[in-house]
Amino acid sequence: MTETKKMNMIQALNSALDVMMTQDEDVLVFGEDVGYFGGVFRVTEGLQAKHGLKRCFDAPLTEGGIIGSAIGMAAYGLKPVPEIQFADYILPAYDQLVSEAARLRYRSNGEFSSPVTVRTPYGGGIFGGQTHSQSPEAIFAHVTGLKTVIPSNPYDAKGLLIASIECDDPVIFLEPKRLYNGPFYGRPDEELKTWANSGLATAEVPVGHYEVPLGRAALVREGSEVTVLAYGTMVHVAAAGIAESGVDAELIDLRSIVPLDIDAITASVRKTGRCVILHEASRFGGFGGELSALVQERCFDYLRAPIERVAGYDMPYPHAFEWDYFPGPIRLAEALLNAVEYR
Amino acid sequence: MTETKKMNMIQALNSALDVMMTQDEDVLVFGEDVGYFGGVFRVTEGLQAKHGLKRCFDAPLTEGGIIGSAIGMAAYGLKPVPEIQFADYILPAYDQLVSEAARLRYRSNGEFSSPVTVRTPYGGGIFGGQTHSQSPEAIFAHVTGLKTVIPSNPYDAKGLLIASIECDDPVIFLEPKRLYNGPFYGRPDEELKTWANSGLATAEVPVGHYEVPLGRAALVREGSEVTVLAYGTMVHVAAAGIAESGVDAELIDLRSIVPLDIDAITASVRKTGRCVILHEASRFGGFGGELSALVQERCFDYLRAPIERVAGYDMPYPHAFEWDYFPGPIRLAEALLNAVEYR
Amino acid sequence: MTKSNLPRLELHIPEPPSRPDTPITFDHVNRGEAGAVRRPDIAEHESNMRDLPYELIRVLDDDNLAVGPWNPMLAPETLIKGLRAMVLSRAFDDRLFRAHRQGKTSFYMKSTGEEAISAAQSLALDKGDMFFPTYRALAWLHARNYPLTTLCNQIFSNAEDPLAGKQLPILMSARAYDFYSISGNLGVRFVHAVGWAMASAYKNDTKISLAYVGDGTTAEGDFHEAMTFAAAYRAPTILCVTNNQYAISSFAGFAAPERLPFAAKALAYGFPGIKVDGNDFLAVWGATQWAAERARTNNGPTLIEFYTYRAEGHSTSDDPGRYRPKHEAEHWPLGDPVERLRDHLIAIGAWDMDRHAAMEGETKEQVKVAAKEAEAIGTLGQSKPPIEEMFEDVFAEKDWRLKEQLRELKARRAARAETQGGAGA
Amino acid sequence: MTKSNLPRLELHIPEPPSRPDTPITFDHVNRGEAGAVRRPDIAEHESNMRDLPYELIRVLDDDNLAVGPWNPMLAPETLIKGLRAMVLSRAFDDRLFRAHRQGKTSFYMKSTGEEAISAAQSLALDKGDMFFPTYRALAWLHARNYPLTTLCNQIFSNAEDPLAGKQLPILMSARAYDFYSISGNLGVRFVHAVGWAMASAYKNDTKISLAYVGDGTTAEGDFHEAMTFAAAYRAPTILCVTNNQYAISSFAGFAAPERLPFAAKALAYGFPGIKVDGNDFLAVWGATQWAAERARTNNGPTLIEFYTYRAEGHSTSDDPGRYRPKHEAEHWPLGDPVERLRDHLIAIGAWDMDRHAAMEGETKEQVKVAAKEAEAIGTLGQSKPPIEEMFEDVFAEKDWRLKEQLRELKARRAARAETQGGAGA
Ligand SMILES: Cc1ncc(C[n+]2csc(CCOP(=O)(O)OP(=O)(O)O)c2C)c(N)n1
Ligand SMILES: Cc1ncc(C[n+]2csc(CCOP(=O)(O)OP(=O)(O)O)c2C)c(N)n1
Ligand SMILES: [Mg+2]
Ligand SMILES: [Mg+2]
Repeated sequence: MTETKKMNMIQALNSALDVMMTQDEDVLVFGEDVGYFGGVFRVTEGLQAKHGLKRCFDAPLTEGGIIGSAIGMAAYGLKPVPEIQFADYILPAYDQLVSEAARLRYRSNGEFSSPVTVRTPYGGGIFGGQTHSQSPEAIFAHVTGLKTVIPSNPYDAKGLLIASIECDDPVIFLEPKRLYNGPFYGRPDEELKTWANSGLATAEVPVGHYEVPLGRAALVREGSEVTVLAYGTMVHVAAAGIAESGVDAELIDLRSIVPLDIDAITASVRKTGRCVILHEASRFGGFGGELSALVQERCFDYLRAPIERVAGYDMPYPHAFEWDYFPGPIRLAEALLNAVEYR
Repeated sequence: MTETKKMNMIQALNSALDVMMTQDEDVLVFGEDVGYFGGVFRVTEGLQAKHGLKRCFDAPLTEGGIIGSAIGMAAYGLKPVPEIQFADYILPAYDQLVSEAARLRYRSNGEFSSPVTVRTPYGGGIFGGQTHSQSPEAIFAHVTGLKTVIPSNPYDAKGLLIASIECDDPVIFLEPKRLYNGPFYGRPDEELKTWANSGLATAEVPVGHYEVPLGRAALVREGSEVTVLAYGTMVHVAAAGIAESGVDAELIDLRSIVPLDIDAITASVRKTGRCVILHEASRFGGFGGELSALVQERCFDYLRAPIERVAGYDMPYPHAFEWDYFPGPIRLAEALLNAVEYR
Repeated sequence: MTKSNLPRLELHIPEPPSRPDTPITFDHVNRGEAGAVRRPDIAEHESNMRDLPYELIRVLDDDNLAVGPWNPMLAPETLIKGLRAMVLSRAFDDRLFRAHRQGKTSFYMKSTGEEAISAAQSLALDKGDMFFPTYRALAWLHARNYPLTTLCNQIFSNAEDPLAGKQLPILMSARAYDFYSISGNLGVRFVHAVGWAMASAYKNDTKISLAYVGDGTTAEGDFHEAMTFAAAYRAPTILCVTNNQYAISSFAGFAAPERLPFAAKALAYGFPGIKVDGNDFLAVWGATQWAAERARTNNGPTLIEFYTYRAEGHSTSDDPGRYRPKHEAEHWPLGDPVERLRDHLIAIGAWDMDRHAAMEGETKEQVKVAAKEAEAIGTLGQSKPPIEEMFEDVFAEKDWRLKEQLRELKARRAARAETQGGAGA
Repeated sequence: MTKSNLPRLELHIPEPPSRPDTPITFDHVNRGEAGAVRRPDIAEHESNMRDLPYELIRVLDDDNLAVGPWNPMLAPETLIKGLRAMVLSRAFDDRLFRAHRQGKTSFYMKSTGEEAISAAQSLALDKGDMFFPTYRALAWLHARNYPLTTLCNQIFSNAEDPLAGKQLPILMSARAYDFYSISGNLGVRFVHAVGWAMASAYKNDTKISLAYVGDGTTAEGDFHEAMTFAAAYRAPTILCVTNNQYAISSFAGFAAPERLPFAAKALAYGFPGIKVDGNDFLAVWGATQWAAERARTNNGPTLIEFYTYRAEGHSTSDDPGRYRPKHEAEHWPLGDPVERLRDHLIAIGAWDMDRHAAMEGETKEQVKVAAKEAEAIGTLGQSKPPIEEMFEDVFAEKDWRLKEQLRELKARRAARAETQGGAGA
C-alpha cells in the first residue's frame, strides 16, 4: 500500500521536487531566493540543505537569464526546474520561452530539445495588486511547443509536477498561490480552511513517486444540466458556485490546458447540452475563448444554451477592487442559472 | 477636393509618418535601421533627410530598450512611433509593452500615460521561416490597456496609422508585410499584382491628413449566406476564397481587433446566420477563439451552423511548408461550403 | 590541452559572507578614507575616470566633519531640512509597518538605513526634474512635504486613495512631486528615465531625470538596455544603483560577483561610474550635484552606486532572520544615515540632542495625526474608492467591453442590494 | 545651478565616420603593434587585467610573421587546414549567394572577411565542446568537413534537408559537429551557452562552451543576462563578440558609443575581456586557447571581442551601398583574413601562390559538385521533405491537434489529387 500524508500544496510541490531530485541527479532547481531561503512561498525549503548547494541554488534577479540558462542546461541533458517568483514576472523571459524553449526541438529537427519545467506562483485572491495576481495562461497556451499545467489541489500538484519534470517538452507550471495553504471558494469573508481540515481527499498525498498524467482532466463533480470547465483556484470557486446555484452541474478540472483533454470536454457537454467556462484572467482574448470555440465546434448540435464565460473584467488587476473583479461563486451561479433557464 | 495618389502600403505608411511629423513636432520615429537607411522595408525612407537627424534615427539593437525608452518619451509628452523590425522580434519588448505601456495609465490613476505607436511588419507568405512570419496578435489582444490595429490596404494603413498616433493609448500597429507591395490572394503561383495595378480603390490614397477611426470594421463585400471575419492579409485571401466557393458571403475586415467593432460583427452574423473566421496565426488560443466565443454568445439563436475557424496549424511557422501551413482560399472555400451545407 | 588529463569542472555557487548561524563579518567592506577621492571636472573624458568606480566617495569623516572635494558645502538649514525628511521617513515607516500588522493595509516596505539617498536627491534636484524611483524612496516625497494623509490614504487603499485603489500600497505615483509611477516589476522603468531624458533633450528643455534600481535588479536586461541607450544618445540622466547588499534573501554577490563595485558597470558603456557612501547625506548630495551638472551641460549620463545597507526586512512579507545574522545591521561599517547627519550637525554646532529628540517627537506626532485622519476615512477593505474608478484609465476612454462590464457589475449589485442588502462577487 | 541660466539640452544621435557620399575613413582604428600585448597567466586575477580590453591583440605582423606571446605556435599543416576551411567557406558563400539570385533558396548570408574566427575556433576547440554560433559562422562546419551536399540541401530546403524544411536556410543545427541550433532571433542563445557550460560543470564534465553575438546584438538584454550568469557561476565558457562594425546598416557606435571596445564590457562583470584582431587567424587561435584554458581550469569565463569587418552585405536582402561607401571594405586596416594567413604561410615557406590557386580551384569545384548534387535532389519549392515532417517535433509526441490537422491536410490533398491532380492550401 502506498504511504500517504496530509500535505498542503506547498508541501506537495516540495515533495515532488525532493522525490525527483533524489531519483535523478540531472534534476536541479534554481531561481530567485530558492536556495538557502527556500523560496518566498517556501516551496523549495530544505532542498539545498538536503541535496547540496549545487542542486538547489539562488539566481541573479533576471528571469530571462534564469530561463535562458535553464534552456542551455536542458540542451546539455539536464532536467532543470527553475522557479519564477511570480507569474507576473515571467514576462522578461517570454522571448526565451516562446522563441527558444518552445521552438528549439522543431527548428533543429529534433537535434536539441528543451525539457525545462518552469514553476511559478500564479493568480489572484491575495490582495497582491497588479503585479502579484495575474493569470497569464492564455499567452502560453497559444504558443506551439509549450505545455501549460495548472493544478488545483495537493495531490494533483505533486503528480502533475512529477509528470512535467519527466516530460520531454518545456512546461509552464502555474501554481495557484491562493491555494497553497488551503482551498479557496471565492468567499473572502468565510473562515479559511487549511488543506488538512478541508475534508478534501486530494489533501492526502502519497509520499513517494507517482504521476498525474498531463492532458487528462479530472471529473470533480458529476452532473446532468450543465458542464463547468475550470482550472486552478477556479475549480473550488466553481464547486461553491454550483452549490450556490442549486444547478446539477458537472464540474471538470482541466488540470492542463496544453495538452487539453478535448475528449472529456466534448463528452461532458454532449451529455449536458450546456457549458459555462470560468477563469480568473481577464475575459477578452483569454483561454476561455478557445474553450468556447472548441466546445461550439464540436458540440454545436447538442448545445441548448449559449456557452457562457465568467472571467475577470478587462482591466489590469485592480488592487482595492479585488473582490469586485474576482469571478466568484455568485457570478458563476448566475451564469449557471442563465444557462439552465435559457429558453 | 482631396488630392489623392496611387500608393502601395509602404508609401502610404511613409506618408502617414511624414504628415504627422510635419504637423506635430512631438512625433518622432526611431528603431533599428530606420534612420539614414530608411528601414529594411523602407517605410521610413526619406524621413531623416526631410525632418532631420533627431526626428528619425537609428537605435541600438534592443527591442526592450526601444519600447522602454519610447514609453519614457511618451511619459514626457512626446508621441514616439518606434519600429520593431519584425513582429517576431517584439517579444524581447513584451514585458515593457504589457507591464508598462499597457498599465501605466491605470496604475498611476491617469497621472502618466504612454501613447506609443509601435509599428511592426507582421505575418507570413514571404518564405521568411519561423522568425520572419509570425502573427502574434493574440498575445496583444488579451492585454488590457493595449490597442491592436491591423490594416489590409494602403488607404486604411495610412488612415489607421494617423489615428493610432493621434490616439492617447499605446497601439500595436501590425503591418502585414505580404501586402506591402500588392494584395495577396493566397495563391503563390498566381502572377503578382502591385497595388497600382490591383484595380482596388484602396490603393488611391489622399496625400494629406485623414483618419480611419480605430474600432470601426470595413464591410468589404456584402453577402447573405455567411459572414467571414478577417484582418490583414487574410482579407484578400478571404475574398479569393469566397470567389472560389461561389458562396454569397459577407466579408468583414476588422481593421482593429482592439477596439473591436462588435456591432458590425453581431449585425452581420445575425443577418447571415453563419460565420467563418480566418487568420494566419496558429489556431489554438488564437484570436479566432475570442471571435468565435463572442459571436456565439451574441448570436446563439441566429446560428444555423457551427462557427468555423480557418487558421494556421498548431506548429511553429514551417519554412519549406509555407503553402501547406498558410490558410489559403481553398481551405476557406471548404469551410464556407461546410457552413452553408450544414444541415 | 589533451583530453585525458583535463581537470574536472566544478560549478561555483556564490555564497554570502554570513548566515544566521555564522559570525557577522564585513571584512570585505573597504571604507577608504573620507575626502580622499578626487572630483574630476564635469567635462572630463571618460577614459580619465576609469579608476573612480573602485573607490568609495565619502564626505563625512569619523569625526563627523565634512571633508574633501565632494563636500557640497550646504547651509545648516538645508542639512536640517534633509535630516527632517529622513526622520519623518523613519517615523512614517514605523507607523505604517505596524498598520500592516494590524491589517490596515495589504503591504508595506521600509526604507530604513537608505533614507539619505532619496532625501538628499529630492532636495538637490530642481523642481521639474523627473525621478523614476523604486519602492524604497518615499523620503523623496517626505523631503518635499507630500501630504502625509494622502500618502496614508494610498497605503490604506481607502476612498481617498490618490491612485483610486488601482495600485498596491507604496507603489506610488505623484506627478506634481516629480515622482514617476512605480510598479511591482523591477527594472523596467530604468529605461523610461532614459527615454524621458532623451525627450527633454529632444525638446531642448533643461530638465534631467534620475532613476533607481536595486543591486539585485541590475541583473535584469532592462538595466543594460537603459545603460546602452543612455550612452548612445548621451541622455541627460542620473542612473543610480541603490546597493543595499540584498535582493530579498540573496546577497549582492549574485549581481556583482567577487565584490566588484556596481559602479564599475559603467565601464561597459563609456560613461563615468562612481561609488558613493549612501549613508552619508553629504556625499549623496555632492555626487548628485556633480552628475546633475554633467547632465545639464550635455556631458551625458552618470552611473552612481549608492553603497548602503537594508537595515530591516525586505517587506512586510519577509523575515530576514531566516537568511542573515539577526544583528548584522548594527555592524554595518558605514553607520546609520540619520545618526551621521545628526552628529555632523552637532559637530558643526548647528544642532543638539534635544532639538533632535524634539524633531523625532514632532514627526512622530505628525505621522500619527495623518494616519488617524486616513484611518477615519478608512483602511483596507473598510473603505474604497467608488466602483466606477475600477473601470477608468484602462484606456483614455472606456470601450464597449468596459461599459458592458460596469453595467453588469452595477446591475448585480443593485439586485443583491435589494434581496440581501449586500454586495458580492 | 539656478534655473534661469541653464543651458539648453541637445539630443545626441551617433553617426558613423563615413556615408556613401563622404570619404572613407578608418582613422579611428588603432591597429597597435603585433605582438605587443602581454598574455597574462590563465589564473591571473581580473583586477590585474583591466587594461587588456583597450589594446588590440595581434600575432601576424606587417611582414606576415607571427610574433609575441599570443602566438599559438601551430604546425604549418594545421595552418593549412585553417586556410582551407576559410577558402572553402568563401567558395561556398559565393556559389550559394548566386543560388539565391537564381531562386534556388529563399535566403543566404555570407561570412566574407570573418572566416578566420570560426575556422580557427573550430580547430582549436575539442570535439564535444559546444559552439553556440550566429549565422556568420559556417566556417566552423567547413573546418570540420561537414558534408557540403547536406549543407546545400538545408539551404535549398529540399527533400534531404537535414532540418526537414523546418528552418530558414543557413540557420543550421548540427549536433554531431558541436554546432547548436541557430535561429533568427538575435542574442537569445548567448545565455544558453552559459547554461550549457554550467551544466557541464554541474556534471563535473570537462566540456566547455563557446558563443557568439554580433556587435549590434550586444545591446540586447540577453547579452547582459548571459554575462551576469557567466560571472556569478564562473561558467566554463568563451563568450565572443564578433564586431564586424555593422548591424545591418547601423554602425557599431550604437552599441559601443565613442569607440569603446566591446571587450571593455567585461569590466562590468569582473572577468577578463580581450580585444583580438579577428582577421588574424593566429591571434584568434591564441586568444581562444587562452580563454579555453581558463575555462577548463575553473578560472571562469572570458569575453573576447573579435575586431573584424563585414566585407559584404548583411544578407541577400541587403544593399550596403545605400548606407556606407562602396569600397570601404578594401580599406579595412586589418586586411583580409584569407590573404593574411596565406601570406604568412608563404612567408614561412610552407605555401606558395600556385598551391593557393590550386586550393581555390579545388574547393570551388568541390562546392560545385555538392551544389549540383543538391540541386539534383531539388531546390526551393521544387522538392521538399515529406509533409509528415511538418507535424513532427512540435512536441516529443503529437497531441490530438496535430493528429487532426495532419489528417485534415492529407484528406484535402487526397481529394484534390483526385479531382485536379494537384495539391493546394
Ligand atoms: C521582474 C521582477 N522579478 C522579481 C520580483 C520579485 N522581487 C521583488 S523585490 C525583489 C528583490 C529586489 O532586490 P533589489 O533590486 O536589490 O532591491 P531592494 O529591494 O534591495 O531595494 C524581488 C526579487 C519583481 N518584483 N520583479
Ligand atoms: C531580436 C532580433 N532583433 C532584430 C533582428 C533583425 N536583424 C537581423 S540581423 C540584424 C543585425 C545584427 O547585427 P550584429 O549583431 O552586429 O550581427 P552581424 O549581422 O553584423 O554579424 C538585425 C537587426 C533579429 N534577427 N532579431
Ligand atoms: Mg537590494
Ligand atoms: Mg555586426
